[in-house]
Amino acid sequence: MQKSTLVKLFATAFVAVLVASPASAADTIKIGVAGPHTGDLAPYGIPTKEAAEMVVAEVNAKGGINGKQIELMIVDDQCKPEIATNVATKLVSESVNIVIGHVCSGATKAAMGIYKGAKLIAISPSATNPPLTKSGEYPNFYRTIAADDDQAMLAASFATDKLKAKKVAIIHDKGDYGKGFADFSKVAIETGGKAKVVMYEGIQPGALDYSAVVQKLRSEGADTLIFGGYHPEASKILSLLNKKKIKIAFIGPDGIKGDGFLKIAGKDAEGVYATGPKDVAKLPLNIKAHDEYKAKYKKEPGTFFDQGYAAMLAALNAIKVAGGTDYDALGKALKSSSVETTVGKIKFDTKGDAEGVGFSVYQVKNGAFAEVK
Amino acid sequence: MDFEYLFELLCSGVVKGSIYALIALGYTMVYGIIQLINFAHGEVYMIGAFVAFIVTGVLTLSGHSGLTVLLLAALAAVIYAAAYGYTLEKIAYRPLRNAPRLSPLISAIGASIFLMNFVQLVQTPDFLPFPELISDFDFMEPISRYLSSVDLIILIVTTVTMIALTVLIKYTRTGKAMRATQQDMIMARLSGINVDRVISATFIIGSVLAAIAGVLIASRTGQINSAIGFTAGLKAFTAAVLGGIGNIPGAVLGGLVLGIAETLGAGYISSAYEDVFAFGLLVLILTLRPSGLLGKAVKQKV
Amino acid sequence: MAHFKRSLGIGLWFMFLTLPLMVVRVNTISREVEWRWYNLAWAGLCAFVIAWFWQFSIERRTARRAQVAANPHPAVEKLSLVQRLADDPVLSRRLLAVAAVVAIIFPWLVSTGQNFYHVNVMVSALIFVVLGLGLNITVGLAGLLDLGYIAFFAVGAYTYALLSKNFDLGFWTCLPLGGLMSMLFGVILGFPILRLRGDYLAIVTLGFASITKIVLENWDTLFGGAAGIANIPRPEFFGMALDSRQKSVYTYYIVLALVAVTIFVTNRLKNSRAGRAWMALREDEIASVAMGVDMARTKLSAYALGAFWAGLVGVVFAAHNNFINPDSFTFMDSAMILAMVVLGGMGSILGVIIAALALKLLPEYLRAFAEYRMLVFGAVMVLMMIFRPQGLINNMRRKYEYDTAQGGKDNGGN
Amino acid sequence: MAATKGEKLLEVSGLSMDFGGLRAIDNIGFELFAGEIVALIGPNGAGKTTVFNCITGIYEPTMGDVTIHPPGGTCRRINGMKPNSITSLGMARTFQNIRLFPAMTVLENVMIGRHCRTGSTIIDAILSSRRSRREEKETVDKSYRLLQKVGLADVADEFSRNLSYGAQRRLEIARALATDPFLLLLDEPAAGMNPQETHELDELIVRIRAEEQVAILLIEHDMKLVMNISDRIYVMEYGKEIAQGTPREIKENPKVIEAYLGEEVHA
Repeated sequence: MQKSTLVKLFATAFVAVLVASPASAADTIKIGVAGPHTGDLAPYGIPTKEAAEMVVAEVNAKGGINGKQIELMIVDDQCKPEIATNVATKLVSESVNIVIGHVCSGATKAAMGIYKGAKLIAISPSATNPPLTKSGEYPNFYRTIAADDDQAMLAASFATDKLKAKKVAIIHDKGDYGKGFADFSKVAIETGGKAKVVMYEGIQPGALDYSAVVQKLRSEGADTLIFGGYHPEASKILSLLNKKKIKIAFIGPDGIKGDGFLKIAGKDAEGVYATGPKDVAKLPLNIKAHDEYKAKYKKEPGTFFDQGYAAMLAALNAIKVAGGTDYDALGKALKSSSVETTVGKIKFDTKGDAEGVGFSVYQVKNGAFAEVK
Repeated sequence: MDFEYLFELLCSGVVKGSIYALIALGYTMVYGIIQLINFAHGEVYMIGAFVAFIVTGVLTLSGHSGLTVLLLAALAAVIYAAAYGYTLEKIAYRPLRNAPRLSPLISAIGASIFLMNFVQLVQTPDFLPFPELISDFDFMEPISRYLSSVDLIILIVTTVTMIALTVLIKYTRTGKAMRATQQDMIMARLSGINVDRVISATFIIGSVLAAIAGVLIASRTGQINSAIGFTAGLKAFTAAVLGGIGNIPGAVLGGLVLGIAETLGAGYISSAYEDVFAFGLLVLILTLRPSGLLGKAVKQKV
Repeated sequence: MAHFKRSLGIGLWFMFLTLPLMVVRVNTISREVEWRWYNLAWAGLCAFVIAWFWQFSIERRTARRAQVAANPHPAVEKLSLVQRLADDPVLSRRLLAVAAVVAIIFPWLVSTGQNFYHVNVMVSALIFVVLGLGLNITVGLAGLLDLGYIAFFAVGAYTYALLSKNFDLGFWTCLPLGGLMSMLFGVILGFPILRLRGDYLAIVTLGFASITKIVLENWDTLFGGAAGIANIPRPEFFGMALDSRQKSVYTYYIVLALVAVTIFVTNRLKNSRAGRAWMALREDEIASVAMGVDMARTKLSAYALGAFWAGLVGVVFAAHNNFINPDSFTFMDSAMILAMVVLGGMGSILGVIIAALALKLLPEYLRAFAEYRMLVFGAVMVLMMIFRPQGLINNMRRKYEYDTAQGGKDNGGN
Repeated sequence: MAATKGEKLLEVSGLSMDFGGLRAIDNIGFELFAGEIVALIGPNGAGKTTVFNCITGIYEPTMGDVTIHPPGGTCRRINGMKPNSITSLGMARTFQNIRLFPAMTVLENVMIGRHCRTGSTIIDAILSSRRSRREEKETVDKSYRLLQKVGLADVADEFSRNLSYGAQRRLEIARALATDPFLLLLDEPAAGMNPQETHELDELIVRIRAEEQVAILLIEHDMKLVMNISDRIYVMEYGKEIAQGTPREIKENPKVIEAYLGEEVHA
């Protein structure tokens, strides 16, 4: 082996890596889609990706926006902050015009710092962490889902006012999302003063057994359980409650309001309350999107599909209204122009939360979620 | 002091401990014979549960129900877990029998990661609902707040398995061969024992136990996914070490101690720190008794 | 023919093994069973081909071992290309120089205008290079299987995050503090557990890592819980304001310097009194103590030093990402770093660097591969142990210089 | 390290070791004087290696005393001490089933022996301090000289796993000598060697005694070697000491002949 050959080899390989990045074309609008597409959180990211692809296919077929075709840059952040910063720089480097994502609040926070510096707007379908909008630190952040504290407030008032709860137990999965919901519920109940929080506990997600926490629930004599977390843990707890014949009202966040929960919890799900985005299943646009999805993928769309679809529509509408992809103009358009989406007619408030997106309480009746009026 | 609450917690702790014990037996047997932490044992447990899930799904959807489904699903789980355990040993461990100690351990971690992701890819990363294969017994009704029907079966199965295993190892030919191999592999081989076959048998027995545990636990928790093996395996292994690895009553004792400690810790302190209690206990016991509760201090041959 | 038959058998066996998992998929919502028979054909075919190769490889391996056993002084050991490169001092020095130059001009090669993605990716990769080299001290040199290495990384990252948030300490002050904090953590943990046997140590370190993560998650008043800590300042550059791109480039040089220092230190240590004692302990504990090596102290030093690097680079990690939460410190990350050390060749510096870069950069640039990444990792870890336990690059032992003549004269004794 | 001839170096009395209720060695006592080569013989399983392990700190004896009298030092009871501390006091050993460091070179194996005689720290190594450079050089030189002594200098840079059996045994001796012992414990140094190698070993041991001024305690099955080089012999059977004396006395001891029934004592 000649050393010169080797050096050449190295150099070629090196150059190959450099030119591997696709050249950017100015005549398309580039939209980044970021979320977990591999790994165990992929089920929360893939529906948004699929929604974005469906919207783009439709719009491009009709000739695009402002005469330009739309190009998606799909990046996988696995919900990990450190990967999120990398993919965020990738999107910035590829000079995308707007980002749909990220999906997890942690990854979103990590990425927002980079978008902020690059003056890039991100619309998340699912990052519900309140400070993202309410702290004012991220003026370029928007979301098509309501924040956790609104949801928690609703859950708390439902428990105390409708269910007349006196002793509330709160359990969470220690995650960003679940604990956030639990914390806000706790504050809301304590400030409301109508009920007492008799128990506040975190559980280890994925653990084999939650008997101890369920027994504690009984020994504290709680009449209502507010649960912050996702459906696997919720259904494990419900199954134990039933096995141990504990009668208690169960209220969960939108993380359990889905087919995944109904499927896993089975008959244990009956009677469970869950807060969730306002019922949008009857909206014509929503029906259309779902039908198309079912025709294409032969299954029901997954979590955050509606929100992802809506985020995409909102983004495209803003680009159309702004007549381009200028940062300030886009921001103005998002805040001023209402658009019909899969989650209703929305526009964004000054902080970036969607107006017109709200929560309702649902209850499982005969194996399906029905809105509690 | 609320004694009823304490009693409830103890019951749960014992059930949880039995679950750990059932999986821990497989770890302990393998370790006893070839001094290897079979990291992929938890994955065999997971595969057992998945096979049971698939068989139940197919059978239920084609209109069968009841005991037939349970038996067929359990049988399939047991057969497949045994087959996976056997293959795993042949591929990932046997070529490394005389390698430095770290090599098979790393190979085991690799096998564990591989199997977990394999199932995730060919099946799903989602949680799947595991059907309730064991229906509630009426006679359990009065004490259901302490012990459910599945719990009872878990307790019975663990007890029976432990006794059967002890008998097997004490009195049968295979058992004697196992003990001989455990003592001294080279001498066992010289005295005409087919060591390879003994090791395969150990993996098969361990895997069968894991599959039984998989089916029972999945029907208790009502859900499975590709990651359950790792979590359960980790705890079960902790239990095995706690009780003194290589020691069969030790695995059961370790499981019980771990289960009770976790449940009491969760019940009286905070369930958020459950794993801290478990691993804290492990460190504490290993510091005081480096060979575990029932483990004999092994003098290394010099 | 025998090979063919065996491979056929193995193919069939794997078709049986994968039958339920790969063929049947039960959809519980639509209550349908999906039969994917084509997968079975694939599984059988792949198993057949792999079994074929496997048998040849195992035979070759056995033959090679037999050859080594028969002829213990091979005149020329067959070495791979990389190996020969690594051995040739002139060539490797030149290559090193080229690599160093490329590394230094890298940011200017790849980042133009807004485009600093490659720099950012490289920073993440280099962070893992340092982690790999740090774990290499613990696992590769001293043979202590640490499955919770990521915990030390977390200690470093949180040290910086908390000190900068609460006490306004700068990056450069925190860099050594993070390392020292990690090291302290390592010493405290190492004290009770290092006398445990190798495999017990593995499980206990794993346990410690999960405890660390749980504490980070639960103690939210101090550590921010699962929500993490946001807005961690980036490294400051003599008080000058830098834009995102400049900051990335600056961080790149910091972590590059860190890599250089790590290489330098590891290299010095490898051929020192301490390094030899680590390796001796790795090879045979009883023989080492019988030769006068203090086991507790030697192990502790390796463990703590490994922890030190993780803490150091944890600070860089926190500064680079501006945001940390416990999700970045899972068992899978520990396993990934371990894989780097194993694949690179335990104890080999060059090997670990190549493996770390490969494991971090390949998935980044080959997105399609991402889904299969962990699957391939697992398989490669097993295969590596069986067919190339020494890793990509053998850990070359230094040839010491000694004065043969002097020894000859002095043959009479001392 | 020089000891005057005849000075007592090691004294073992009432040494017993139990393994889970089984008494492996029972009430063993012997002593060893400077300049001596003493052999410990007995049938397989007699407990000879266990005696070694108790003396060198690998096991902590159940009962009894092991006392050493380092030349020029104070006498110390060493049971219960850690093996590395005992080695630093001046006793080094080899192993029955060779325990080298296979992935280290021959020279490095010997250099490990110098560990307890050097003291440069990690910091020294990183900064390449004067102390560390000096010690490194001394270590290399001394180790190389020892390799020359045992005839392995030409394979100094080979991996130790590539050496032949006999060479590995000699390397173990060199490694033990590198710790500057006043007492060398050899556990079956001739096992697995051919007659030619055994003969060379015979000479090597005698030469080492002379040149390095160490006393040697030896476990060996090769009776020819034992009878040739030992000054005194202790015989063990089933964990008990059954005889002691000069080679001539041992050869004629009826108890020993009985213990070795069928084996070649008169070789």
